[in-house]
Amino acid sequence: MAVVKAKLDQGPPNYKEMLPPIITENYGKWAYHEIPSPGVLKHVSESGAALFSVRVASPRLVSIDFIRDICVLADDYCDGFLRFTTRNNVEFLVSDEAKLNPLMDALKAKGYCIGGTGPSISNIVHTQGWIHCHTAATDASGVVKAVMDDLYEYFDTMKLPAKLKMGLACCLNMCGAAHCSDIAIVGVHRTPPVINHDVIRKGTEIPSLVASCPTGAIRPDPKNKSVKVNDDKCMYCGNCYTMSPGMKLNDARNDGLAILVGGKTSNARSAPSFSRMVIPFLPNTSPRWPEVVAAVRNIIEVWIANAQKGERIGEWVERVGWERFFSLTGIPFSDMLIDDYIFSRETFRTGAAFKY
Amino acid sequence: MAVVKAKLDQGPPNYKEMLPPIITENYGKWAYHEIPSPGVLKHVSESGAALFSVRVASPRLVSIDFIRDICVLADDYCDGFLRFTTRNNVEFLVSDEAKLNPLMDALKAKGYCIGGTGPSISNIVHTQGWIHCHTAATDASGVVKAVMDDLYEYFDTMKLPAKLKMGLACCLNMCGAAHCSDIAIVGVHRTPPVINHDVIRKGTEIPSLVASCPTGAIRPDPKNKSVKVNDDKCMYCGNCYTMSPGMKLNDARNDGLAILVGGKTSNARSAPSFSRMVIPFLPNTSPRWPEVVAAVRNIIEVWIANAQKGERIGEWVERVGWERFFSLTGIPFSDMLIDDYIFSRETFRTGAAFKY
Amino acid sequence: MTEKKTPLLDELEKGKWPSFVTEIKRAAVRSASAAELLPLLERSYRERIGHWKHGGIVGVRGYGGGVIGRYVDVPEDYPNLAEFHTVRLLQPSGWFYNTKTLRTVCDIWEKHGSGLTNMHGSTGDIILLGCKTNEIQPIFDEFSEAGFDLGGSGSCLRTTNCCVGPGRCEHACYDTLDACYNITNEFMDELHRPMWPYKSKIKFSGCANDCTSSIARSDCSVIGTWRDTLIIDPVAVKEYAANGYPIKSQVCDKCPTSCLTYNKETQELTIVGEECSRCMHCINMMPKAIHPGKEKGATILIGGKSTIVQSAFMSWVVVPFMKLESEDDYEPFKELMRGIWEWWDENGKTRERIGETIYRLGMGKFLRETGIPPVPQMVFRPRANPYVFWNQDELDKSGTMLDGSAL
Amino acid sequence: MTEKKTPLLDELEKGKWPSFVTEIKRAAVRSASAAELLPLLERSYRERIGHWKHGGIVGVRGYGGGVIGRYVDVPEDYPNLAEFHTVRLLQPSGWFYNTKTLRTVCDIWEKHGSGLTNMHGSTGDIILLGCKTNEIQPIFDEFSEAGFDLGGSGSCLRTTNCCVGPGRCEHACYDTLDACYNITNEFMDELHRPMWPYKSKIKFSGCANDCTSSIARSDCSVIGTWRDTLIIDPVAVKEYAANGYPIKSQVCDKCPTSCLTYNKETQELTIVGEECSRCMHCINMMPKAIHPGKEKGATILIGGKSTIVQSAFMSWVVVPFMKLESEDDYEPFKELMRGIWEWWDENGKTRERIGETIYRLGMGKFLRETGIPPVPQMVFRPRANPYVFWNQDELDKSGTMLDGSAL
Ligand code: SRM
Ligand code: SRM
Ligand code: SRM
Ligand code: SRM
Ligand code: SF4
Ligand code: SF4
Ligand code: SF4
Ligand code: SF4
Ligand code: SF4
Ligand code: SF4
Ligand code: SF4
Ligand code: SF4
Repeated sequence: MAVVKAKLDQGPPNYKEMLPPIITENYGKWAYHEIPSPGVLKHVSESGAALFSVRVASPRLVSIDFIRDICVLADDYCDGFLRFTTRNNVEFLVSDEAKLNPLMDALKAKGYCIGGTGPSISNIVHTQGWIHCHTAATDASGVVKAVMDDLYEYFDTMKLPAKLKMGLACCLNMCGAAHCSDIAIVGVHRTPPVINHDVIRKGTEIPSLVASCPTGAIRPDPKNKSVKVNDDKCMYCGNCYTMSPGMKLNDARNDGLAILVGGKTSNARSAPSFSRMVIPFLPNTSPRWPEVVAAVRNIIEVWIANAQKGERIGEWVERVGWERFFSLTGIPFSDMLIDDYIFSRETFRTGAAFKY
Repeated sequence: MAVVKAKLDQGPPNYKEMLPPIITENYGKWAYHEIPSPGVLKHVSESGAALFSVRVASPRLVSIDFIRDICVLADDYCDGFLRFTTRNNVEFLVSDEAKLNPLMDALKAKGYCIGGTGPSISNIVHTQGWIHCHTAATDASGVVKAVMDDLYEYFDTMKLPAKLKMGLACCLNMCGAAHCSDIAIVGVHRTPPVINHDVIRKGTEIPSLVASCPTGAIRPDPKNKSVKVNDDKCMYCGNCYTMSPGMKLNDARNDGLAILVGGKTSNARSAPSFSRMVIPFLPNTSPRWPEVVAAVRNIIEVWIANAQKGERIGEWVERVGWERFFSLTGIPFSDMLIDDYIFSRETFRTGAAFKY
Repeated sequence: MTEKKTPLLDELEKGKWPSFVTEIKRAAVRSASAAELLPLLERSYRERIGHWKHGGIVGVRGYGGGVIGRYVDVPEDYPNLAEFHTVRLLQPSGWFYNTKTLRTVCDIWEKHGSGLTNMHGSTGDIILLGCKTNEIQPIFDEFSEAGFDLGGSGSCLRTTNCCVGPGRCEHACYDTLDACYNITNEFMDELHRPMWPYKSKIKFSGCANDCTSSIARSDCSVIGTWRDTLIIDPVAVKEYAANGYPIKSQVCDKCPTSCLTYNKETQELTIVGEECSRCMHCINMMPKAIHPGKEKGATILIGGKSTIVQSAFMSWVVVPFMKLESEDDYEPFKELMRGIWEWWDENGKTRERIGETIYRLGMGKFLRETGIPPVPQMVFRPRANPYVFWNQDELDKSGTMLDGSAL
Repeated sequence: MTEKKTPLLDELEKGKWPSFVTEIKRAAVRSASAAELLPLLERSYRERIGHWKHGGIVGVRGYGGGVIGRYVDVPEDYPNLAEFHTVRLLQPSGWFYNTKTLRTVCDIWEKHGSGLTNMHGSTGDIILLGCKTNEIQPIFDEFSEAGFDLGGSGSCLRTTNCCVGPGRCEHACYDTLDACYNITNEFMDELHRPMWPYKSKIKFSGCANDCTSSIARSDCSVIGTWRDTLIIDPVAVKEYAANGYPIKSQVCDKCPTSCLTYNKETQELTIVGEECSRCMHCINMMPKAIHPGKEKGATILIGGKSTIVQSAFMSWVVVPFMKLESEDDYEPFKELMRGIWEWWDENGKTRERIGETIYRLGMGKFLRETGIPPVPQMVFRPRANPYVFWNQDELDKSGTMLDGSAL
């Protein structure tokens, strides 16, 4: 047991201590950047100083060994500094241009993956899955690995029409912020909760549980001191399960993954937009989810073949029309893809102009 | 009392009997049209036959004398045929080109207004108002008359950027379909219903009355055998008044008019769109509503000055942005204009790109 | 109280636009009620408030609607307006008239009513504005004898209407006048005997210009369109070019799908047919040179309505293309509407328009239960949320592969 | 049961992308729990179902969150995973590290936990994945000593994060790293002691590229912008031109406001400053030649969140422009947030994110009660319905003229 006395509320470590000297010196004075090669950013300061950042893929779920390994590299080539990105990649911060190629060679020799800059696919923002979360409808890291293995050619090159930002969430809570990704992979349940009355009787506040259901599918069952679910109203969202472990949703035979497409968060050119569901369900075929891999690949290839330079997936689809997206990708359309929740009305085609 | 025996369900008069010979002969064979002068349409058939339609303004609320007058003209110049338009104008159907100018001269001599074709302002679709409706917050015909007098120069010319379709509804029921007009004038109440408990006790089904309120502002008041209204929740929609005459909404000191802008229903170029509120309230200054007249004129003049050729008002505003609409027109913005009803979310600026 | 002077209303006889006040004054010459309407309206103009109230139900034998009962709230002051009901008459398709018919309307109305009308009401009817209760049946009887019938009011199919269509428009993709006439006749019972949760309207427009504004103003919008590619007449294009018409800037640049290309050198206009969304813009701009395709029909849209209760809705696509060329083609449309109304009748709450019922219960449920096949044309874009309902009975409890086979 | 072979997981060591399975195997060498995670996960891969459950609350003295309790549902088979809690640590701004700090993390975690981490969690924390209940306090104590603090969990302010900003980006319009650090420190109590209706997040992006995706992933999005006109360097423009860069097609034609004009002859790029919406596109395309304006600051947006309960929301504008240049400028931001949270705390239901509360009660009410002035920048477009609430007390019961004066 540690005997030290903890300090409360001291906040995060001070970032100032984490910055390499070149950044401290040129802080806020960066003039422009270039991408000399895939995975390498060159930022040039008003002072003329140049910082090279080498972006390296991370599985995100890493051991301390991984961290110690990259520390060694950072010590050798980066004065002991590195950073992680908002997509969980590692960025080696090279202030001495002479060390750039040696670093790259060392990285390649050790099997690190360099890429993810410019019009490429970067890491997939993702979540816990079967590794650590109780509500997961699928695994996170495994699907990401399978998909990225397949799409690797678009990680270490910059030949896409635009950036491709993917997100994966292992349940409808959507921790992976998949709701605004170019391509989102979302774990979905398809069956109503299986009620464990004992668990509910023991530890659940029934009114809160009833209130938690967005569709009003849960009613109190006073006789049983538990609740009942109207299966027809249930949309398998998992809100009740978050409230009570007695409402188990996981279902090995019916859980799976949905694909959503066309979201973005940048304001460049077009406003941020939500991803839209195009495939309501694909099976949970661990360990390598071939159906998901194939579905994602198909969408990307059709996008590449049809988009204009600079067009994100959603921008391309909005230009050609969603009806055209379905005809070009060959993905079947169904009533499942038509919104029937709160803001559904805005998605209905209130116009007589469309394509076949 | 008539002694004839009525036939039930015989349906509308047969339109075939109402068509002038030139139409019967060229039915479905029209090849193209031209607009030789404002208010005159020339439709040419594949057969070469030409039909001239002369569009004449109607106050819509007309006496049988008016109808008899136009019948005389139709007999003289149109073989006894005429029609009305979806905007309640009269169209004289001239099959003999030699009669076109004489008809025009006769019309002008008698003070009829010819116009409303092409990029012009046509008649304002409108409703009953104080003439005949119990829920009216303003008069309909009077406002239309005042506004059209002012805008007359745009009725008998074709110098606007595009068609301008106006609608007026005298209450939120919006019979005038004002909700999708380039400019909509809508009668609005601003105070909660004044309850007449006697009337409610006599003739009202209380549960239906309670259910009729979209905001849940009405509660039963069993003690009183009547209802109570939570004033804070009331949005003065008039639903309750439609259900019961005991919920009077009309309020001479507080009723008035709102202006909405930018709707359309055609699919040409852009999808049909709703009108958007830009002025929540203007006073009910009968007999000539100068504030409404000035507000409409201002919007139109700013549109003319800023729109591209062919741009409907809504298309123009969507191109330059609603924030720019307010700065260009000088109309003050307020929280009243921000949606807070069911589909509000879609109107919020979920993006960081905008103009000042 | 019934002061004859109307200084406020007189203001509305000034100006260029035709004056409804003048019209009331003309009717007032021969009608006591029209004569009393003037001072009543003057009073409303002075007080800035209306003086009408709804009250007892009025009507005609054998019908459930078609007359709007109206009573002045100060009958002591305006005895001739104590009852001042409106009669709605079905108009002929496209509001075409021969003068004989119009004069018949005037004659009967002169005899029994105020002599005031709306030509027309915004739903489309001939509106006979202001009569006494005991005149209603005689009015109906005489109009019926003359070949007229009542329009709709109440929770029923309302009076339909249609654009001028093939009667005088080169764009018409189906016969709006005939479809409206035929279909209205089919649904006489639905129109005359209210029995639904709320009102329901149909409007017929011959093309996507939607000159009846059907998309905003009717629960069912029937909008003409075509299935193949629009037709470009190269000779006529050259004529436009010769006349200096700005084809590129006014036509091609504003085509929403950018599928039109104009070659200035050769003066040729070409189209990528499958990318055209049939918005009508280019046809509107160059009616002599561009025409709808040959395979014509209509798009059926559902749900349009005004703002009460759940907000205004515009109709949305439920059948992208339906042939409407002959009476035989009307049959599937009628079947469709029967099915839709039946579903609404079963599921709708009182005062809930069909669009609101579908919104509340979901398009998916609506489509499944009416048997209308889902297609991407129904939506601008798919759902953004993942809240899909799965039919538990249909669920392949073993999971499905991308190719549809079981796990 | 705890079979050592993991044939399914081994499949995930193939392929080019780095393998998390390899990482678990590495950690397994020294950690019994990591070693047991492999067969448990293999089982999940075989059965296609997870094996975690939530259970008792775990935590640290003086804190209300920061640790996620997790228990395997078959502890008999996986005793080392019976307790497998996650500790969230606040990361340094921009995820910058010196190797010493990182090694400290590794050392403490090696001692007390599984040796597995997420670098980082999707909210931003350093995630220490898997430890026993009785290790939590010691872990905290040692990390605290080493200069770390817990991140957020539960109904509190969650761990904030920010883009790399001025640390390495020429686009940064305010100091994201400092703002994030300073503001996070200000709200330590809100972050560590859950007391709100639900979670609340803040993310800081230096410009409208929004590299933290703040608009989708945080209740409050602070997005850098500028108030004046962007700056064009004409010399640099000519350089792009000389290199054959397609300025017109890639930059001007894709400017959403069409406010950029390129003159091919003179190689000059000009802007109509007031029409620019600051979308960043042209700056992104020509970072050497186009730069944000001089009057820099941030737009504050509220309401972003994921799909539970009322649908996913994106944040929307509440303050179009706020200066954020110095610590003094942070004060108004902090005040704003305090006011907003207070309003939410009073009005929000349990498990209702702030965006949902505002949606339910209306933007108007929110603005009036928080005193934030309404501006058109808050909306894409005004309301389509006429359902305006009027404050009955403020109502000028005599009506108002267009110019604001009383009737
Ligand atoms: C390092 C990082 C910020 C950080 O603090 O970690 C970053 C860094 C840069 N971003 Fe970003 N962005 C980063 C995540 C994002 C995100 C968020 C995300 O990926 O989840 C977005 C919003 C995504 C979206 O719109 O859905 C984002 C949208 C952009 C854009 C707008 C792209 C667009 O056209 O829509 C640009 C501009 C550009 O690339 O032209 C941009 C540009 C840049 C620049 C060029 C800025 C600069 O001048 O330094 C940086 C290099 C980009 C590159 O890799 O090509 N960055 N960038 C993040 C790298 C993540 C990664 O490992 O791949
Ligand atoms: C007569 C009428 C149909 C009828 O059955 O009565 C009619 C007739 C024609 N319309 Fe229309 N429209 C008529 C109401 C409408 C409406 C509905 C309305 O006004 O309430 C609309 C939809 C309004 C909207 O979008 O909000 C309408 C949207 C159009 C459009 C599309 C305009 C646009 O660019 O958005 C065209 C095409 C054009 O003019 O270029 C069009 C074109 C035409 C043409 C040129 C069609 C033709 O080739 O014959 C006709 C002459 C137009 C003119 O006046 O310039 N018509 N037209 C209606 C005349 C009303 C009036 O008295 O003014
Ligand atoms: C007469 C007319 C206005 C006019 O001057 O033209 C009219 C008049 C009335 N409408 Fe309407 N509506 C008339 C066309 C419309 C239209 C336009 C259309 O049909 O194209 C609409 C908008 C489209 C729609 O259907 O939504 C319309 C939407 C309403 C509504 C709101 C319905 C909704 O769902 O939002 C109500 C309220 C109600 O039904 O209780 C309403 C109710 C009424 C009532 C019956 C008011 C009442 O509760 O008693 C009005 C009777 C006035 C009177 O004294 O005659 N009226 N009403 C129109 C019918 C004339 C005709 O038959 O030709
Ligand atoms: C660990 C993490 C996923 C990851 O692997 O990165 C995570 C994990 C969980 N999230 Fe999350 N969320 C995580 C980031 C997010 C994000 C992304 C973000 O913050 O940028 C979101 C979407 C943005 C948002 O806040 O809406 C997110 C939206 C949710 C939601 C849905 C909230 C909503 O209003 O829609 C829930 C459900 C809930 O709160 O009950 C949730 C709930 C959970 C719980 C606590 C599940 C539960 O009910 O017990 C998960 C615990 C898993 C575990 O075993 O540790 N998590 N969660 C992320 C936190 C790491 C960190 O602190 O850095
Ligand atoms: S997305 Fe769902 S399953 Fe995945 S980590 Fe978040 S809450 Fe857990
Ligand atoms: S899963 Fe969602 S919809 Fe189904 S019962 Fe639980 S809370 Fe309700
Ligand atoms: S808009 Fe309102 S007041 Fe006017 S006619 Fe229709 S229901 Fe009556
Ligand atoms: S006016 Fe509308 S909101 Fe007010 S009480 Fe009546 S029905 Fe409810
Ligand atoms: S809707 Fe089309 S077919 Fe009908 S009148 Fe208008 S333009 Fe002609
Ligand atoms: S109809 Fe519309 S979409 Fe089709 S080519 Fe013409 S302008 Fe383009
Ligand atoms: S959000 Fe803007 S300032 Fe921050 S890293 Fe991205 S591009 Fe740079
Ligand atoms: S920032 Fe965007 S809107 Fe402004 S000039 Fe550049 S591309 Fe156009």
